[in-house]
Amino acid sequence: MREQLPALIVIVPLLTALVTPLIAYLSAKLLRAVVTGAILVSNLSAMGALLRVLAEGPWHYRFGGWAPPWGIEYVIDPLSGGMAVLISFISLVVAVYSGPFLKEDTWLRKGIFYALYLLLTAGLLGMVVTGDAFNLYVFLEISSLAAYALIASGGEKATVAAFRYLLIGTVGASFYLLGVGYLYSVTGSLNMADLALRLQPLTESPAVMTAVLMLLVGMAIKMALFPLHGWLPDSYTYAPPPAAAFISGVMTKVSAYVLLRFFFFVFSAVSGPVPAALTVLGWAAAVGIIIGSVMAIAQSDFRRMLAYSSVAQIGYIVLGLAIGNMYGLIGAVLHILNHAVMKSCLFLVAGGVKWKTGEHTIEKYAALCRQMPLTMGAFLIAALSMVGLPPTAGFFSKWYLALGAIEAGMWPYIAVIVLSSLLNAVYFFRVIEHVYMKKAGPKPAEASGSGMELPAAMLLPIVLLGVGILVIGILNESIVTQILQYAIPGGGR
Amino acid sequence: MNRRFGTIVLGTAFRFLVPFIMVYGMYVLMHGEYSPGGGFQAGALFGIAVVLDRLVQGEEAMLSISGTKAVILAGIGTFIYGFIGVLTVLLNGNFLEYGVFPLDMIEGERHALGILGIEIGVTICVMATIIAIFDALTRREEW
Amino acid sequence: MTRFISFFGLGLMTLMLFITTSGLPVLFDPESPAALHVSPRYIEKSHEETGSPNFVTAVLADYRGYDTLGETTVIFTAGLATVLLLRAARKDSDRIPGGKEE
Amino acid sequence: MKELLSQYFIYWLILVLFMIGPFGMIYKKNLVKKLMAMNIMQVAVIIFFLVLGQKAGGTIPIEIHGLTGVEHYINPLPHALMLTAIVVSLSTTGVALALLLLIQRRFGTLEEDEMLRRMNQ
Repeated sequence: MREQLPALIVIVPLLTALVTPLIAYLSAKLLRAVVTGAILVSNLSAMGALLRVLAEGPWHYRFGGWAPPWGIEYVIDPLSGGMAVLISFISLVVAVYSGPFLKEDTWLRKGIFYALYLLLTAGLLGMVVTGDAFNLYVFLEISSLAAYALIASGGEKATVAAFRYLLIGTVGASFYLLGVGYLYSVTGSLNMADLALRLQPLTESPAVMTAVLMLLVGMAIKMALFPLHGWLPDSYTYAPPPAAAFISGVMTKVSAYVLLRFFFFVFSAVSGPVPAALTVLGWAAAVGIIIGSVMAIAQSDFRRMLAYSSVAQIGYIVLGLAIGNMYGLIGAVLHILNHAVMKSCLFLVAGGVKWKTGEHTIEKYAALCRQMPLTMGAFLIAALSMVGLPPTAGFFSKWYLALGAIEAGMWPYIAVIVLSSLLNAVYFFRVIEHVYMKKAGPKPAEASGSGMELPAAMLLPIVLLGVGILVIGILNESIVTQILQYAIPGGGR
Repeated sequence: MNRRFGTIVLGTAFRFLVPFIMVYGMYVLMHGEYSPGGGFQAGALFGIAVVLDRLVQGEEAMLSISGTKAVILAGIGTFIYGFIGVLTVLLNGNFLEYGVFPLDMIEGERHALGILGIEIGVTICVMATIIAIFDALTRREEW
Repeated sequence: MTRFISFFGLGLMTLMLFITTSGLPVLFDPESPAALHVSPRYIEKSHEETGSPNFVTAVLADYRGYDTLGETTVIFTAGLATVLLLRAARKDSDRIPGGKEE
Repeated sequence: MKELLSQYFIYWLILVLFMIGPFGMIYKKNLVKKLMAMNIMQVAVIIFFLVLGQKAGGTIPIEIHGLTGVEHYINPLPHALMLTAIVVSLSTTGVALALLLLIQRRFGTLEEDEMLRRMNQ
């Protein structure tokens, strides 16, 4: 069975999702255990695969036993293995968290919610570990469809947000597919490694240039890069809290990963249109960082503020790709990890506050530090990490980005990083001030009856992610030297 | 769609038509290897047969499956597909490697058997999904 | 203003797409890369290897069978999504169970 | 010019169809029209792949007894891929229609401006 680990990463959540409605129909109590168990198995397989890959080098798994250019293969290397561990971990945490939110629902709604959640997880995992360009599209659509439905289940406004996301997301996916079509037309292959090989003599071909453009636009739409971010704020704001936490945490990052995979592994020959595309990306990211941060300052709804902050943060990742040297790429990948943990943690906090007080506006966060000390502690850590203060994880990814920018001599990018840190500080300290400094409003904290500030199933994930941010921050050096160093192109073994 | 809208002519005509559609679906499923066709097309035909029956007969439809049950059925259909993959894994092959079935056949026939198995899964899934979507779109009393 | 910029951007993109068609293989060319690289094996060997004289079925269900599992899952997802939205929606879906009333 | 036309004109047609998608998405205010623009875009991609699979002098990719040789059959891979893409497109459209139905029930309109106005009331 050990040889089957790469397949298990995706297959276990996928197949569990298929029988989830049946399980919900038979026994709603069993449901959560089964779902959590499936994601746990997936997470353990991903960890096992990653450990083996770190020891022995990339691992290829052939579906149906067919050799790569003809069949589909999964490729686990340190980068995709690390991403798989990250995705399944966040998914596991949020699955635990989602329990109380669904308590009062019918078996049908519960079953479908969990099935879609598992499909979203499986889709994102499949996108990360696959070595086949078309297989990536199929899993992209699985994850996207599940995400549309999950977002739409959040209420009236969420329906409109989900519809808009569906239209724009499908346009993005079509761009991606047409890009793959262009690549197929000039190479005749769909396997990524084979594509990389066969594209080498073709870097000047106009068709390849168009393919680069198509993939760029498609993935930029999917990851909400600045001029194409229109769908993101509404979707994140109105999605139900568990879905929002998971989608905001990993979904856009997976698209960024796909961009990284294509630009630095498939189009690895650095002549031709790729550097030009990266320059354009870099400027779009820089403008996006500033505009996203400024828009975040203007918001009064906590979730909408986080959504605009996501637009800014995805800019950091793309900025790292645009810098393109070793430090830049390490910064980008490290920021994928950090931002996934931080943003999930913040959205979990937002959901917890909504649970407790029923409110989302920042004003209502006043003096919550008494009522919810642990939750607000996690929030404080996550917020400081978003700003980028040293012991937390967020500092180190920005540090690597800045190092990369200095090495490449790209001074405007450094100015953008520093300026955006200040802007981040402005909007997060506003919330921190409300939480810790403000006196409680007219309504005194009526020593709420249930002794716990939140149900344990919700509190545990929040605290876990909050601690996780600190741990990543403290262990950042070993993460970089043990995993990321081999994950980035040119550093592999 | 709980109310029948068929007149007696429509009702009689469709009562004849539905079995033929189902037989045709069966043919498309079984013959998918040799001619255009396969699980998706067969599933669509089966789904159409059930939907037609529901449209014409309304409440009295013989092939009535409710939308919620249909979703479960769709999951099971896809699970059959996945389960064949799991079976090949348990037989020490890779996922969906049909060649490992311990049957006394030549390589090609084992693959053909595997293909037929997954096509059945696909058929059930597509049929059930069409019914589920039809049911969700037409049922209004809960609103 | 935004409309003008987006029109300009899309127009530029369309123009570029038209210019770069010259990089694509000529229509119906039997010598195109797509016809020469991966697909010949499907045509030559699939009957022997998969027992199916229909090459499309062989590719769909065997060589790239995993894609088809994904495809079936997509249909299943669509069915789930439709039923969730139309049959299983909460009447007051903005409220959270257990949370305080707004 | 004539040669160019015979060699590439279908690509141009496909690109026109494809660009209807983004243009329609921006300039049409009716949600159903936007959905149609999206569908046209997906169909354009499907046609693009099928055109790639076509060969002059090739027949359908089902083995005919006695006829062997790669050049006699068109490329089956794009057909298999596009079966998947068609199904994906169908699923997306299905979910989009369900969402439209919900929007119509809740806001009573499918015009974007009107909908946004009612949403912000």
